[in-house]
Amino acid sequence: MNFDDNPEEAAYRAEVRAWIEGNAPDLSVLTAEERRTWHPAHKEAARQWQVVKADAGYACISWPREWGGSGGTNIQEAIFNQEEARAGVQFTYFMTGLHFLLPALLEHNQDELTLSLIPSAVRGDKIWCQLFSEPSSGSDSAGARCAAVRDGDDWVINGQKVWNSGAQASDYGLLLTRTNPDVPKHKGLTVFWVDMTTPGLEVRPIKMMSGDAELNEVFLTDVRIPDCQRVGEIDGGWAVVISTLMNERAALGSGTGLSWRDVMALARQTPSWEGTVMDDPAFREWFADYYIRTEAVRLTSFRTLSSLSRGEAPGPESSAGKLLWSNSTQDMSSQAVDLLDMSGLLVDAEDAAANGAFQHRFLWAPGLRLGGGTDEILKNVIAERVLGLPGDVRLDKGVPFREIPSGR
Amino acid sequence: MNFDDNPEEAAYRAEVRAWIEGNAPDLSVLTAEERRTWHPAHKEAARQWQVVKADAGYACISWPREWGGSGGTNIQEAIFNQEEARAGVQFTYFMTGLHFLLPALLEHNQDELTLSLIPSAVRGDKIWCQLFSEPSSGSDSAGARCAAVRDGDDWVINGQKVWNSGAQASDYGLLLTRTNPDVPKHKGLTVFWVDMTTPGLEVRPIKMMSGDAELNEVFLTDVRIPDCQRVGEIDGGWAVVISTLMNERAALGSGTGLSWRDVMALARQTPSWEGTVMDDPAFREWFADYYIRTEAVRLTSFRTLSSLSRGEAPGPESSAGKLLWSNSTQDMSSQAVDLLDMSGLLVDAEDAAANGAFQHRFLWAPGLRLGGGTDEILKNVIAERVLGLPGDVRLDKGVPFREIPSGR
Amino acid sequence: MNFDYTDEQKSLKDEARRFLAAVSPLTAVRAVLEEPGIGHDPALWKRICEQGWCGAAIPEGYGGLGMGYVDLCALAEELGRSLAPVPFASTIYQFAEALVIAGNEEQKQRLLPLVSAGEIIGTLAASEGPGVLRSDALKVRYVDGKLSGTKVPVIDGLAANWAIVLAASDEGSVLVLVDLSQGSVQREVVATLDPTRGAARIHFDGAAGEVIGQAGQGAQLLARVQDHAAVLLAFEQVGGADRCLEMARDYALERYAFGRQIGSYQAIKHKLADMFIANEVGRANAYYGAWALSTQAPELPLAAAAARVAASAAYWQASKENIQTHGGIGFTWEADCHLFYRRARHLGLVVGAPRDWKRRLATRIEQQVAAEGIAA
Amino acid sequence: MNFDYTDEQKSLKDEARRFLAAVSPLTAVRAVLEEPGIGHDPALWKRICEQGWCGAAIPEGYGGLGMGYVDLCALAEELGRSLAPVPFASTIYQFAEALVIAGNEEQKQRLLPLVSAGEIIGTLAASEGPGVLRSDALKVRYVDGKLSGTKVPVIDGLAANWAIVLAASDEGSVLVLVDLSQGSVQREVVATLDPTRGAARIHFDGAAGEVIGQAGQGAQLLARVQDHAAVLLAFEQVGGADRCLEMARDYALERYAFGRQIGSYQAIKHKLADMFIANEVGRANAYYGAWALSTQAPELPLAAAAARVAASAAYWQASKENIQTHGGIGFTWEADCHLFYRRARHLGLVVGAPRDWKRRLATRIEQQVAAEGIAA
Repeated sequence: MNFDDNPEEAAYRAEVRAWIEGNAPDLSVLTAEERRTWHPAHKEAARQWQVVKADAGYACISWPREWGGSGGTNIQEAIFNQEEARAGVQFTYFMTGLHFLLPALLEHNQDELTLSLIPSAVRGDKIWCQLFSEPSSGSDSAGARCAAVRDGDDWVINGQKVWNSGAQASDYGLLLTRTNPDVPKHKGLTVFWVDMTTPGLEVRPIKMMSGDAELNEVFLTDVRIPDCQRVGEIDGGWAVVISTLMNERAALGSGTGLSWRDVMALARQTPSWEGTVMDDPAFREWFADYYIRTEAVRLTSFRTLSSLSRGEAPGPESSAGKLLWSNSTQDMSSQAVDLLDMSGLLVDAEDAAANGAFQHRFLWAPGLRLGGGTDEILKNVIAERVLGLPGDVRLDKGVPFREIPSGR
Repeated sequence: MNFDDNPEEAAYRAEVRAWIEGNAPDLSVLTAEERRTWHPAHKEAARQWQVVKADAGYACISWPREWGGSGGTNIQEAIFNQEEARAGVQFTYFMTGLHFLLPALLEHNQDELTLSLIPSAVRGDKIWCQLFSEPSSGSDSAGARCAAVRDGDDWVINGQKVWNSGAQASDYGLLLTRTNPDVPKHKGLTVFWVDMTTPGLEVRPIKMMSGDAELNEVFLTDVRIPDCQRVGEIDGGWAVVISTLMNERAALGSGTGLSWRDVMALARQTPSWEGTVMDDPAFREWFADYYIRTEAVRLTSFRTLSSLSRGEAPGPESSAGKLLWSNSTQDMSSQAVDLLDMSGLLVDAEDAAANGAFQHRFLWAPGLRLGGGTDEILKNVIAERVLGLPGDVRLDKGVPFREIPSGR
Repeated sequence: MNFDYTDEQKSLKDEARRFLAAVSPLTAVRAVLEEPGIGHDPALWKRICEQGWCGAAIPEGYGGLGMGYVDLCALAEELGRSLAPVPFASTIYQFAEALVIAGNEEQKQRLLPLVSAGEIIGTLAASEGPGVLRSDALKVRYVDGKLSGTKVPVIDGLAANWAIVLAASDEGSVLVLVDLSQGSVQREVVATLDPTRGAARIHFDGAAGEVIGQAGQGAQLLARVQDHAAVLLAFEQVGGADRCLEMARDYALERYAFGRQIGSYQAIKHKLADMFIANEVGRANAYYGAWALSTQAPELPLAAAAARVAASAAYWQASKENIQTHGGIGFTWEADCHLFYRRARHLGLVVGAPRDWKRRLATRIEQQVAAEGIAA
Repeated sequence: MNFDYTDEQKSLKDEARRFLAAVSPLTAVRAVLEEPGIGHDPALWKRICEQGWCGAAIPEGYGGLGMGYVDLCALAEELGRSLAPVPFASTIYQFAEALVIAGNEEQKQRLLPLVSAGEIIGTLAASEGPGVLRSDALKVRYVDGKLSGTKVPVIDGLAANWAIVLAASDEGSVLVLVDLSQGSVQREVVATLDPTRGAARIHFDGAAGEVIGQAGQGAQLLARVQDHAAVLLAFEQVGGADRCLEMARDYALERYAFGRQIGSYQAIKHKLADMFIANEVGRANAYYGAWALSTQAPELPLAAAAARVAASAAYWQASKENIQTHGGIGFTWEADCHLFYRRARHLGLVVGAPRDWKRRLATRIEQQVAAEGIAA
């Protein structure tokens, strides 16, 4: 066990730290308003940084060179990410495409057309989104109803998608469709990539309870795409879905956002009966419990990395990491709001402690337990894939898709 | 809402308090050893007290007079129980018979033979036990395999029972048998009452993890009993089981044992970093959370009583009470042991704080979450009967009993 | 002994539920949410005042109905269920109760009839900044009959005509009754986690005010007012938590996943059972609080703290697990789940956070045990 | 970076598991349980000593193998899994570590080779009575080279030949090395929650002892010893917790209720998933502790406290929910579940209860942050 860098790792870290210091964008020139995610100025700064990284070979460090990557190791990529986060220049716009979708796409399609899509994504010129979930099938991706019907060399697609993160600003999407409703549900799915400007495709942002609107509904009406945009086999789409979900859970398991340091800073500046909240033994016990959980998320993501660096697939420990992170974040945001007492109600940056970051987190927290696999689905994953317990009793197994009860 | 006695209730309370003061047995003449439950001297003191109560009409206050009761109200019975507890003269030997089993027995059988069994139970001369659970059917009472086969006017019984509380000291038992394995499991059960000295019936105490041995296995080998000992209809035993389970959960929902006062006393006598544990803010927050739960158990049992006094059946809120009580008791015993730090390990009465009562509770606590309905079963009860959610998917529904998978 | 509402109280409660369902559907709550800064629904407030609810527990001698606190608890439970966006809690549970507890006869005669008639909106201003309220470190001061300093957040602080303000004075802490219409009072909206309940920052710049209750006893009087409010708020919390459970139950019956109602999965069944249990803990402790409040029993401080701790925990659990049960749809702005999540936190903070009340509870248990020791 | 055991360490661990499965099955643990007062299995202890495990992390210069702490952690994990009823933790994690940390060269030369060779049993005696250990209120005193007073409970206090005792002296707290065979030491068995790990009350009646480490620094030295012990104990806890999860999983696959494996019910599946998550939290923090211990990193005090808090919580949850998963059978004396429930609490208390370590953790986080501030 060694949580230190070895000499090569330390050298690499020093190299990228220096490079980041010399090349990172200066976000301080943006106003507070412009610094919010999805603000055009913020997005443009992120895009420019992506170009700089791509030119220097830091955009997709662990990808093979033939995909436009640098052929580096997962450890190197993780070190770069850590240093990027340390410098405060980590952006989420390209994560879905570069970490979840494109590796899955390239796993199944290696043709020239597919490869031609990659450089623009690596440079941040094009953004990708996932078009899997549907209104009647949230946790149950295989329950997709969006219909793709063959018409000559084309497919004609009708249906609706939902919870599509970033779709309002995306250029391409990976789309899950049903191509055969007469076989059991996992066996009649096909995946395509689509240009988001294709006629008949309409994106409508969904306002979330936090007031943000980066999730969307996507309506598809007689959308026509050529068969060459199909990913993997006809009716073989489930394999593509699985690839992306594995990538997604590995990424989410590492946790992001406010950390124990932020909570500690808040506690130290908030008065209590005696001294500050940080001096309160009840808070200190809570804080110790919270700390070991967030540390576990961080340390478990290192273990995922150890597996990756040995060429193994990320294990289901990343499901545990995602559960821990989302639940302890909700608990933390609740605690942070409460320790402010009545002032915890204030949300505006100018009124609220820590510029309202904890209140914003409090309102986002319910979503963390839903996106990227709900608590309930992830516990099933752990029970079944790690512990080998039986699957839930399935009433839909082997049943033709159109006969599965849906309550509608 | 009124948590005070009304004038009649207050008068009744004063009357029984005075009567108990004048008539209660003096347990201080017993040694510490003799004061343990199931010690012959303790049991004899309990029996004598039961006789005194029966003579004065306080043994089964709410039972109708024709059953040997006093025709009083449930509120009166509750007041008597509270005063008995207050005076430290409440015993558990007769509870299973008088509160769970005999009311169910009398609900189904009113013949002369049955009625003749009652007076000895009311006076504590005879103890009753429940013979329902089996090794392969813990939570699933309807899965009983113990076979009863008709032979002329008799039934011949073979099988095994387990977790029979107090069977080692009981005179009679209420026995659940399978009389028809070719129909779905709830429909082939029959209940009998048995004399525990019947030939072929053997009781073997089970030592529990706490070291106590008041639960038993009961083996039945060619036990022959006449049909007149049948309770309810042939193959109609499930109705009898339901009656006793309802009575049991109503009783368990009110909670017994160490209270918040005992924990508080322990905290006040245990030194901490500053002052005692009771002065520690972290302990105080835990204590507040524990207190509201135990208060809820107490207050919810009053609401059960309100329902009873209106002639309504005890609602499933008693399942909530039992869950709360058993889980918060395990939490409390864990907390109590921990606050003693290393000395929490000591178990002997002469070494341990509070005579080792908390350590004994700590070792009993896992059983509290299992006996009288496991956590899991009771949550199903609440979900299904209170909230109206669907039953679990059942693979055994409508399946002949002998075809249900059992893993053995 | 009787551990439930009386039949009359049940009728009152049923009637209130029907009334609120008609006049305060969640669309009305949402309308307030969507209009930043409005803070309450004046038309709805007028209709509620017309029902006479403001005077429910105010003695008849002061223009009220004198129905007693348990009736007011029944109304509070229904107001909590409906999320009615009105300044009822500030005006009735806090401002009016402060007058009842601390006001002199003249003050009561002057103001309680106006409260009963729904002619004024009142509030109580204590919080000054982040962290637990410490009455020994108040920055708002009351000197020579004048108030100076800033209170924030003050719930319904913009809508209110009158406020009772906790301030420091030469004699110690003091409650000060202030007419908010005077020029030396400046108010501005502050945005909070629950926009359906307005809040303000109030600057007092030498505003005239009169002492209510004994000077130097402000903190103690405030604690008594908060005990009353805690019980009444607990009923709003229990009402809201129950509705969350019902919403989750209904959705679990309606929604299918993997070919089954999601309510047939034990993960959902047991989650809802846990919500039910937490709500029962809240309800049981709230009922006991109602009894103690209505009889002014010596157990009131203890029962009020227990009710607040239990009901705050229940509503938090119910409101977050209701969202979780709904899945992604529950996280949207359009779904109603977040209205309850917001209100749950609002109610959990308005007279102080649970960590504060847990400590009050522990202290009051100790006091109760000490008193028993003396009595025995 | 490498966040796992090396291949060599994995082999060591596998070998240890096979060895312990052969020599220390649960029937051997149960034999100690059934014989009150015996406290450990001397034959098993002898076999473990013959493996050389006692000297695993002791430097070669003192007769040890000098394999390093991560190897010792691997052995600890397997000892914890097997519940081996031997005085390994007292002798190696506490007594030997105290010598390594505080002993002078002569003391190390005299005693560490004997420890390495398995020729002595040592223990550390700190606790004197109920409640957290307060080094400013010790009743055992060390005056003119003599110890007086009572320590209870002392784990392996009856089997041990030597003890290191925390005592008060004129110079402040001090660690005192005592030969327990002398006549002025009286010992008696005390019964504990885990009879498979013996404990004693030890009376010192002017027993001769020598100071180890600096007089006046006893409490600080003890804290350092406890940090080492906390990491090693965390591995025993993680090993035990993992085995509980495996037992529960196996039973859930084997047991049928209502015609289905109980492991097919989400209530059981999610309970086991929660146990898995808690164990992962324990394991991740324990691994970090192992790294800090093996490198004597400045993060050691922080990492040790985190490992202890996380591993104690994991084992408690795993041991109680393992019983729950087993149902009634899990509550019997005959079933093995309670052996783990008892050991979990034993390990959770031996160097201080979680409430103590949570506070140490908070303090050490503050110290770490302060140190970063200075470094940055």
